[in-house]
Amino acid sequence: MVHITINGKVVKAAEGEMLLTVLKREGIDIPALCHHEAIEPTGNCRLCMVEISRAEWEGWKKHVTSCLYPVEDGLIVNTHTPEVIEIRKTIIDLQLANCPDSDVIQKMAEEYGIYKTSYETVPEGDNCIMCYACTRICEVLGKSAISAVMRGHKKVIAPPFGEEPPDCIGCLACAQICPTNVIPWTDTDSTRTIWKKTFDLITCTSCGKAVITKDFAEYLMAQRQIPKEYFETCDECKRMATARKMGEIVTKAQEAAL
Amino acid sequence: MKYQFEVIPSKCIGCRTCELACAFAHAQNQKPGKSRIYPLAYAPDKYVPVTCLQCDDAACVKSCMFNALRRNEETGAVELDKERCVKCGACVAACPFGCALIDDVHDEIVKCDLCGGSPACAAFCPTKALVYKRV
Amino acid sequence: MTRQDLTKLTAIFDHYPTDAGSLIGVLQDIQREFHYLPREAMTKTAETLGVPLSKVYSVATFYNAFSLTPRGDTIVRVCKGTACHIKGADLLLDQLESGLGIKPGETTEDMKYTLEVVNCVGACAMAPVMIVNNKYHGNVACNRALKLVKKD
Amino acid sequence: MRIDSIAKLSQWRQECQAKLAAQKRKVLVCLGPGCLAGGSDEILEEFKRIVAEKKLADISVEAVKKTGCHGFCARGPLVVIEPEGIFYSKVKKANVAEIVETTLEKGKLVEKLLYTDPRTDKTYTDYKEIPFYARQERISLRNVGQIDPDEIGEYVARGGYAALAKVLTEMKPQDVIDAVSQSGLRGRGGGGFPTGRKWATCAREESDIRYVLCNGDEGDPGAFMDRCIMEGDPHSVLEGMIICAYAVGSREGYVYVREEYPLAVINMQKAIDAAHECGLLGANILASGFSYDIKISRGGGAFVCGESSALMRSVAGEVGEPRAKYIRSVVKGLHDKPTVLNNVETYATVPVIMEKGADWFRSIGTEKSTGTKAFSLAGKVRNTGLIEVPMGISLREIIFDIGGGIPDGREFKAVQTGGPSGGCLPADKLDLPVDFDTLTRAGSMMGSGGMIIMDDRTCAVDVARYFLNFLVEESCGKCVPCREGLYQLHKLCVKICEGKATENDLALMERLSKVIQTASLCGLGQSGPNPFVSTVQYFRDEYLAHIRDKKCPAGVCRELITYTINDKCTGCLACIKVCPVDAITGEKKKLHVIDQEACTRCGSCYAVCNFDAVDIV
Repeated sequence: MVHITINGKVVKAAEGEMLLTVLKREGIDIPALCHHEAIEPTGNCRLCMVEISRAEWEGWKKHVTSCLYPVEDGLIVNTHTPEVIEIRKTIIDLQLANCPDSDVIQKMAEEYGIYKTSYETVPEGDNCIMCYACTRICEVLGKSAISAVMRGHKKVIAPPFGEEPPDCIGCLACAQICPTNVIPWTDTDSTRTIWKKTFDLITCTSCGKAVITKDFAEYLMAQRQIPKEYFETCDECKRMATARKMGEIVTKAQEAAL
Repeated sequence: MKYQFEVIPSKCIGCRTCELACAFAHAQNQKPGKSRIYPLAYAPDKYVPVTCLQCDDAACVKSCMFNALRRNEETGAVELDKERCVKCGACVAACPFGCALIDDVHDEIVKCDLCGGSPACAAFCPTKALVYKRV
Repeated sequence: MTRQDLTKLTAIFDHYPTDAGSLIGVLQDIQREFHYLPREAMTKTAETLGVPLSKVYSVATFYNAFSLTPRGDTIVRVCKGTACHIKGADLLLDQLESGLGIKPGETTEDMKYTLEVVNCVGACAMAPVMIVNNKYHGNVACNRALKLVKKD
Repeated sequence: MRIDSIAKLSQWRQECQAKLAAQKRKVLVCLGPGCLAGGSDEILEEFKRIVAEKKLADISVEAVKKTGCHGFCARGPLVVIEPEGIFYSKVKKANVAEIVETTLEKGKLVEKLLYTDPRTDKTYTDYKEIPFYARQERISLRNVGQIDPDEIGEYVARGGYAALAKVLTEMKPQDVIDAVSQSGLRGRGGGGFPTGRKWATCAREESDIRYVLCNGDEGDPGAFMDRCIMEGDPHSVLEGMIICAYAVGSREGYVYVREEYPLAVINMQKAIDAAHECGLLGANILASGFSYDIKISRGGGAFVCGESSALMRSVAGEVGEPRAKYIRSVVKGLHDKPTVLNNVETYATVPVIMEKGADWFRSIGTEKSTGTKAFSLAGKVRNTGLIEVPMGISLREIIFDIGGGIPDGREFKAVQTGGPSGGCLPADKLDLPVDFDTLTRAGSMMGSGGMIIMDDRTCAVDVARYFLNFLVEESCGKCVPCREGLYQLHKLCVKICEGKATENDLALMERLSKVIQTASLCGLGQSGPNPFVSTVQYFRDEYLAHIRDKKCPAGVCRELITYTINDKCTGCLACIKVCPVDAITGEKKKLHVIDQEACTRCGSCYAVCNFDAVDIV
């Protein structure tokens, strides 16, 4: 257990915990776009920056991304100094120039009083903020179907050669985790298309509703030993089946009691 | 596990009070959530409240690639850590009883969490068809 | 990919331990052998080293050393280091661009010339520097640039 | 031959020295990058051919040697005749026969190839007396330009691997670390971090594996000292690394060499193989029980890989994206193991410190920046080349006494140090002593030692634009302040160069720079705005001239200037031939005219005109 001072208040935290986790627990509002508990922090978006200092090092202070700064005993943290606010505003301003059409960024900008970016709008912007959440989550799955391609300002998230990613299983984890919702996908009754790759969907044998892509089901069967039949019907039909099965048991029990 | 959730179908009259209680217990920003419990008719006028059985070797837990589903040893519930969930829907597809659900209203995956130890459904069930008790 | 190309590839793989750590070295050798990274070679690399294809592609597009398109017989590289910049490397580029009819990074249609810019080759004392097929030319006056290329 | 004892090493050294002494006369041909660009490889072949043909008495073909960079690149290709040290400069292939005949056969000088100082008109025979060399003190460059890098015997003859022998037999690992700490040696790669402290931290970490890496990814445009050391004296780097490995307890390491230096890769590999063969590298070095092995990792051409965490990811075969370093790489580096990473020049310095002692090293340089530092002089300076001088020497001494001042009668304007992370220092900073801390305080930095000298024909705004463009291309693209911030900073700078900016834009750039510096993930972003910040600090008027008057005082920014031809034009057609857009018309011996509509203001006509007939307005 360590003690840290957050905005003047002494708070307890577990050793090794990341600062952002503690700040969130304390109910302090820290913006963070690239942070997600299911993936390792990487510090791409820089929004969760806070100022740290220590009583024993007079005059020393530093700005760190709280998402990957492990707490240390005696740390003094300030989350809303004018410098910290200036950093956040500038980053959001830059992102607004980069992603002018993103609702998430627009809303965040408005919260910081920015209604129009101070910079020139990036012409080829695709509203991706390059947080790598998608590539990181795909890596957790062990698939790494997509990756960051090129470098610097030309960097984009893309499948190899910009074509159908051979390793993609159509699970949608990337699209779902995306903080700015810029990974498009479409479902028909029996297919799903993402990253230009079209997948067959398993459709419920009783009602025909889509359940999951075949590739994802096969992946779960192989990786996590889930029986094939679990994927054959949709959740609603499975509930009905459960009701019927339980009903049978109840009926049998009642008949037996009579 | 110190507690057990018991369903007594013979007492269920299909009044759907549990469904309502569940939705309100999981309201966010005054919007009721999707119910995690459904009294379903298996025969005319015969009902079974279908909800998560908190299976020992739960398929939902096994299917989650991101460790977002973990058992609460205190309440016995398999709880979903929303911070770790990416909404891939593996658990929804994998649960053999159809008890992991997609909540379109709040755009999240939901499943019964036994309300953290005091399930609203059991509290409101007028016929005591749902019982949460210490073992 | 021809059988001969595959043999070349296998020879490259044989030089390295089959793990992710060999990726950059393998790609560099492929680049040296084929003067670019053929797509099939990248796929084979991914399979052989057990690395996701996306990672191979990521590495191949991140580093300047790799080219994803075939390059010309003569590679003309103009150094754009600081010393070369202030000593007029832009003028060399102007000459080469108009003389060869291509922009940096491009290859002439007849596959004869590829024009590239590099960030400092460490011959700053002789700035501006250009390199034609690995032959260094120092103190290049702009009116000599094209002649040096065509001579080779 | 395997050298498995100290006695054998000494014996071998004596043999090597005897072999060299037997070569009465030697011809050293510089194959450094500058001379090579002047065709010195052909000169070497020509010497070998003629010497072999003539079968001279006191010189054999073996005594015609290639060396690494001799330093005085501006006068290249260079040929030195030993033992007299006769220094021939600007040698052409056609001169070789004459040198052989006059100097090697008759013992006379080829006067026209000797160096004459343009300021004093004094002609020098022995290179050691030339002001360019006389002011230098060479430690890390001690052998560069003096030995054939491919011959381990020549390195050994000059005392090579003696420091390693001393370390392995007389010193404990902690003694080595203490000696390095006491010497005050600081990292020559740019940051100036105390080397001894780095080694001590690594040695202290509990771990089964530790790595010792060498950073040969000399990415700073304008710096080439590491290239010259790797090409010209690779064994000094290896010896330094082996000593470091012994001190911190490492068994394996890598030299990360940039792809753009193919000869450095080849020479380092040859050196590694040779050291292996002699038992100076690999298992049980000098029968001491200590083992250490080095592999080469070729960089892929990415400036950001000079950053330690990016370099380590690159060595591991990954994309060179830095990682946030709240845990330092010396604790958790390559493959998450404790790792020492130093640059080429630092390692090359270590053996000398081990041999001559920490106190000797401390006696050179300043109190906080001890020893010497290699610099590469380039840009608008007469004596471009590679030098090594004691720390604390002034910029003026480097640029004017050693560098020979500014050519073509132009004025000194600024010196750019530290590459893209550094800054520009103006004339009133010329008397500053060159050391790590002074340069940083002045708004630049030592960096790896590249010095680009600029004259009044260099535009400060254009220089900032150049570096920002470089950094936008070289940013890895991972974090927002660097990727988006530098991109916007560059855009705004272009706007100034085009005369389209307002003073508000300048203010915005200054605010943005501060955020990029504090909020970026790695050193590239954190120092990225420096070239802008330092030029705006010292050349604000020039920025304002672009903004308010829409003028580029240095005559560089294409949108703000026009080229015209005055009546000095002789009608020689040179400019017409060179104009890439055919904007110049005129006939032979008649005044030429530039079509301003078609002109792209590239300045090619200005560059080729021999009659001062092109004006920049």
